[in-house]
Amino acid sequence: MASASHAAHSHGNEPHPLVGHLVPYSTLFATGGALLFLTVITVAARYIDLGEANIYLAIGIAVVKATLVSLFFMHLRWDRPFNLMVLVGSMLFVVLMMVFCMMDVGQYQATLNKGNPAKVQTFLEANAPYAPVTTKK
Amino acid sequence: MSNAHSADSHDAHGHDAHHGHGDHAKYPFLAHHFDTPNQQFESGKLGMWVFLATEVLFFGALFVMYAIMRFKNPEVFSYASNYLDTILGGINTCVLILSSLTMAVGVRAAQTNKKGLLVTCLALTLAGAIGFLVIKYFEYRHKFEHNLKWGIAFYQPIDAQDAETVKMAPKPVENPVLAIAAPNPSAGAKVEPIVPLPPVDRSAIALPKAGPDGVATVALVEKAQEPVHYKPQAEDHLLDPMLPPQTHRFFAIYYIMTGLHGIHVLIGVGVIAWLLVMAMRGAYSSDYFTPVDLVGLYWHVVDLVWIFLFPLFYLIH
Amino acid sequence: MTVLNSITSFLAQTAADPAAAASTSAPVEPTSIKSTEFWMPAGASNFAAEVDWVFHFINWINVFFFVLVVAIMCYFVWKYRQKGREVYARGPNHNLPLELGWTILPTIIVVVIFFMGFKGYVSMRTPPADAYQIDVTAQQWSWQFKYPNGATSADLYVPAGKPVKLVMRSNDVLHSLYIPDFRVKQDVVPGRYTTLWFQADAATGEETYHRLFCTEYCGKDHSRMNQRVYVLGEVQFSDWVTKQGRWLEELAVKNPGDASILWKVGGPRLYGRCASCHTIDGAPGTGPSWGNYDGSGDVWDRIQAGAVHKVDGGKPIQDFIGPGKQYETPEAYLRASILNPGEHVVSNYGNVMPTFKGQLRDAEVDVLIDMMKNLKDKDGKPNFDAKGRFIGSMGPAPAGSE
Amino acid sequence: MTTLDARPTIAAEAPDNYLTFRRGLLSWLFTLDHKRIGVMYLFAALASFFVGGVMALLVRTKLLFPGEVAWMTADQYNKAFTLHGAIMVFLVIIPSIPAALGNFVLPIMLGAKDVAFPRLNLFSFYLWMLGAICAVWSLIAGGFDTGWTFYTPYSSTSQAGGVIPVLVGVFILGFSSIFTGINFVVTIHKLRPPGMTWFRMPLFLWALYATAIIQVLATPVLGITVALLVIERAFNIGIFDPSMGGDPVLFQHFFWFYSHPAVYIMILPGMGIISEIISVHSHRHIFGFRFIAFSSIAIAIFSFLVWGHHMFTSGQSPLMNVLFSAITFSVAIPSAVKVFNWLATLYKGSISLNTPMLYGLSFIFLFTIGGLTGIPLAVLSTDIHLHDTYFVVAHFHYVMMGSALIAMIGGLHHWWPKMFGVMYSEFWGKIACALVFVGFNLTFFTQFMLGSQGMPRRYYAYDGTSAGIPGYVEGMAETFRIYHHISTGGSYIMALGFVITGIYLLHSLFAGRKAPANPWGGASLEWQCTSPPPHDNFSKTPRVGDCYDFSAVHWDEKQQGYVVDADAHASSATSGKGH
Repeated sequence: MASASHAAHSHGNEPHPLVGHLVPYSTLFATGGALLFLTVITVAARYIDLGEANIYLAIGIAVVKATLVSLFFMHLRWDRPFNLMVLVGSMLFVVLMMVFCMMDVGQYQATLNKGNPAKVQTFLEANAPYAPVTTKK
Repeated sequence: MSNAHSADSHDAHGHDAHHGHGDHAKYPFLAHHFDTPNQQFESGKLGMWVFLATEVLFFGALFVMYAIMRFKNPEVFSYASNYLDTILGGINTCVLILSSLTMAVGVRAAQTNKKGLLVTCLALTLAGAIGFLVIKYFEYRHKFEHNLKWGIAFYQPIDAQDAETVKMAPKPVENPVLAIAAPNPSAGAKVEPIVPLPPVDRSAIALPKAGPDGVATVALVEKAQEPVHYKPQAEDHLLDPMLPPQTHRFFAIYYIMTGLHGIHVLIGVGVIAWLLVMAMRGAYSSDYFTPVDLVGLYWHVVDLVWIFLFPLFYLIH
Repeated sequence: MTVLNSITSFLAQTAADPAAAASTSAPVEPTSIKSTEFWMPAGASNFAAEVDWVFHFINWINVFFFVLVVAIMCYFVWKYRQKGREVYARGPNHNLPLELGWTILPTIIVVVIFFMGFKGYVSMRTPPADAYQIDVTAQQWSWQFKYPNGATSADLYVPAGKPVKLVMRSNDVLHSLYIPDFRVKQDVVPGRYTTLWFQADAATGEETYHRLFCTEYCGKDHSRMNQRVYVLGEVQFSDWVTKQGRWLEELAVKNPGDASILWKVGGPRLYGRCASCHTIDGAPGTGPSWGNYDGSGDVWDRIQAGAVHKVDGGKPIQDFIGPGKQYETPEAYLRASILNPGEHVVSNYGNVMPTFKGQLRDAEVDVLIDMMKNLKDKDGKPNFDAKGRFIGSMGPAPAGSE
Repeated sequence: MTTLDARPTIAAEAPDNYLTFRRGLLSWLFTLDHKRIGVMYLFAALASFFVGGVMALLVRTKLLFPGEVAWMTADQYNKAFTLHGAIMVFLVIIPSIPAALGNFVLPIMLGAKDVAFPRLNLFSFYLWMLGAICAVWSLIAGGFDTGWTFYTPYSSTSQAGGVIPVLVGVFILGFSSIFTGINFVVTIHKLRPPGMTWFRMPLFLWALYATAIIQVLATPVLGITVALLVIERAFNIGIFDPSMGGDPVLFQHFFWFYSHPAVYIMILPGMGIISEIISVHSHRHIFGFRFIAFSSIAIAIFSFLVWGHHMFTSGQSPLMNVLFSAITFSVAIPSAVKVFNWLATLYKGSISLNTPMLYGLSFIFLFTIGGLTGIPLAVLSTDIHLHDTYFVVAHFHYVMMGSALIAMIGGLHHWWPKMFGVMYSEFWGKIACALVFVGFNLTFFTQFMLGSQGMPRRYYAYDGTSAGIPGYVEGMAETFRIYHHISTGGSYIMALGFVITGIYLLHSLFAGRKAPANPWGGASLEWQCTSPPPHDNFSKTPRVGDCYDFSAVHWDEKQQGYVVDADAHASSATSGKGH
């Protein structure tokens, strides 16, 4: 119970919990501040044209924010490594699914229809023939 | 790693060996099948984490869906995200982050027997959750007013006047229903020449660039991809020359993902309210605060999901 | 279009036309090509030999390991059967070399097997550039094969000794085109094109045929969605495909002035594609019968009468037909409901009919409409029997009906 | 159930066991006892098995006739086989071993008082009930004819009225399964008593642990997939339906990302049971403990990498086909390893052919066939020919039913004395096992030939010439009718076997000889508590030994059963022998 003992040493003056770990206020508020700051950054980044890089930047910032939340708000920094493993492991499986599906779709994408789907086209022809989108077959 | 575990749960046993069942007398909250409070706490926490893993895959599948749809129609996403209100989305993000913070503080308050602080934090968190839902409601309502919906509804004229505008033009001739100049077969001698397949069809088949219904012409796709600071008008999106095909699918995935997240927020409202009541009754102390801790974990994950949803929908350049 | 209908209509025409009967091959029922061995059906394409070889190779490996496992199991069970109640049996708990052995050996075997399958698959996925292309359209529950000259057929006809590439699309749900004798199979996916290719060297003529199945579950009549594959020699095939492309025109040309021939002879043949859903004698079916199924007369009478023919849950069709209305004439309405069936759905029937836009040429649609108009002759005797054969008076023997 | 309590034998000699601990129906409905929950799961699953079995018999009987029959239309046939598949997969096989047997046995084997979250456990049982009710609802709403795989766009456009209800049911059942998985993971991690190290855990628990991993990681994806499908069907939003711009192949990716691992949710616990049965009934230390244990984990992980082999002909890109085909073979290895290890366990054993052992040996026989016939399906060029034919049907029935379900029934016979404190008739047990074995092989081996000869699956009729109906396959009767007739005949024999099983098991509940604590001579913990077990499993924390070390197990004439000398057992284990 490394965590419990850790708790015992820090903030001896306060009543410390029977189990689990105490996170100092300073850490919590610092984390919160960082999160808000990063939010502002990412919104700002939207208006700068980096071409392809935009999305990667946005996702990168999101990942940093997620890490902060899970490490400090969710106590993972002091928690059992296995809990961290559970979280990371599950994300790995999402990545796995995404990679395989994207590889496949990327392969047969050329054969997919990018125009108006059949039902939409019929509907537009019947109800909104003037809509520019009908011309985009 | 696994061995580290078993070892650990053992020294838990060993540690409490001398007052074996005494724990149950000492800690009324200790369930009959657990030996020590620590074992119970650890079990609860691991259980919650495993549950969160399922949540990650639950949303993860939707993120995969999102990635594939965006990969297929990038122009749709970069165009349609203009309809989303970045300001409201940003505010919502901050609201969630703050409520996450108050939740974390609340956990610490519970751990340190600060009942008053705990109640305050939970109340603030609850307020944040409800606030988030209210803002989301206004976003949704604005879109519904302008038929920015899923499926066919997206293409419906918004009002009678709009319907008039779009009805004016003559229907395109390729519509089979109208091409009814039926050649009278009784003029039997008139032999139709053998029609070869229309060239477009052939090319479409020979090099599979196009699907059965043709493709968005390059020009239009490029046009749709270039809106640097282009701000389309939601109310007449149907008449917008830059509206790329299949835009309705963007709103489908938008409503599904934000909707599912909204449902999770709603659940959060429920459990946090319950926590609040229990906390006021003084159910939690530095000895027993597991429920607060676990709900905290859940609430942080709800926050995590939104941290990804926000840039993926609102912040497409 | 369903097999028996094509046959029956074919018989009807030849029966009505001795000249044609003489000119064409005797109207014998073609027979399917039978399998000659225990496991695999008859092999008739360039892939068959290799696929069979791989299959049998795996099979024998399987047999070997299966017999091995079961033999050892039985032997041990007999040899080490329990004697007495005192149970403790000593034996090795593990044996690393042995266990590594039976981990690595299977690994090697399956790697070999994988590459065998991989080799065969690559050739299946790479059609030669000069392949003869046939466009396939699948829909519930029929196939249509369209040849480069615009000819269409319900059974698949392919030239012998020539690589053939099928470019497939579906109008509604998933289907899968499967020709066991050719060892080829590929799903047909709505919203995109899929392809497969093969080369059949042995000609079957029109007397024998290979089977073609739909193997992706596609609803009620999934098990009826199968056709025949005829492999014709070079010359025979080119004759057939030209004739197939022109049959309606030839019919018209060879019978100047007698337009009725078109619906008398051509009608039944086209009706074959409708037969799986629309009966002609009023019997119930997936779609409304052409015949008199509710006492309000044939399809044409019903539409003429207007009021009795209800669509979209109860609206009488006369609301839509007439000057200034959606359809000027009843013919226009019939035409629309063939080319765009979803527009108005007959009451009490689901919106299940796929569109035939781009599959029937205008002239062919007209023939079908004329057939509907003439289900009965002037004194009310039926012109067509339950299977769509023409049984009325043919008049002067028509020329050129095959 | 409550009638059990009236039984004098138990009441007299075992005053406190979990059956008699509290009485009355409510004490069952609101119980938090993992054993009672397990029993309720068991009977619920068996009831569903009965319904699914009837559907199967209907389908097989229809196939006696090559053409159309008056008493079953194509539509009814489609609904019948769909219902059979859905019930057997979602209501029977997936919950039967983990939720029924696992719930009962896991904590006792582990030496714990209960699972980590008893309330969650009960909740997941009621979720299961809710799912079952949804299935019934879908029948009332007009049934569903989509096939259990719910492929779009047919499932999103089908006219059948019961599609959405059953999808809701599947969604709920998914969560029931997830909660069971969570419970097992935490229980195995946190509730092990001192001395129960990972490598002393019985292999059944290893298998359940691997299963739980899959349940937790894969099932949510099924949940979201069916949820999307419901939305697609209700609002036609264009996620999966091409007529609105969706992509049906994507649905198959999502579906199989769950449903392939789900195959291992079904088979892994079965393998675990077989490891127990083989070792206990040949009274011999399991051979290669670590190889079997790790092969379970390996299978669990690999199972997530191979889903694409269900889609070789579906329009999936050739690149992915090759990739998935290659990875698929990696799953074959651990399975083969297990079989060889079981064989080696028989070597120099002291094998008693009790009914559970007969099922265990049938498992090895059937699973070997099922596994080996998977190879031509994983090989690209041959799978193109065999895909969606009866060959596939035969293959997965050998694995799902011939293996998973036979293992479940074997385990049921293995632990029946422990669960209810009574012995069933060995004589009838062997008869029934033989009938099931023979019937099964008659039913499904013929389908290998049907399939490789090209008979597609899900076909209502396979010969139209006799029926004289246009469109049906022609000239196939002579090829296929005989196989179909043998198959149907076999299915009747199998059904007879199951009926007999049901009869003698029920009979044993009321008139069965009282069971000793340890009828087979097992050494794992569940055999060291009375049969049936007391309410809280162990009065004092049990002493854990090597659960496959039988040196301390002895026959006791008085009890007509075996006894484990706990001290000797624990010490012999700590003396570092074995692992």
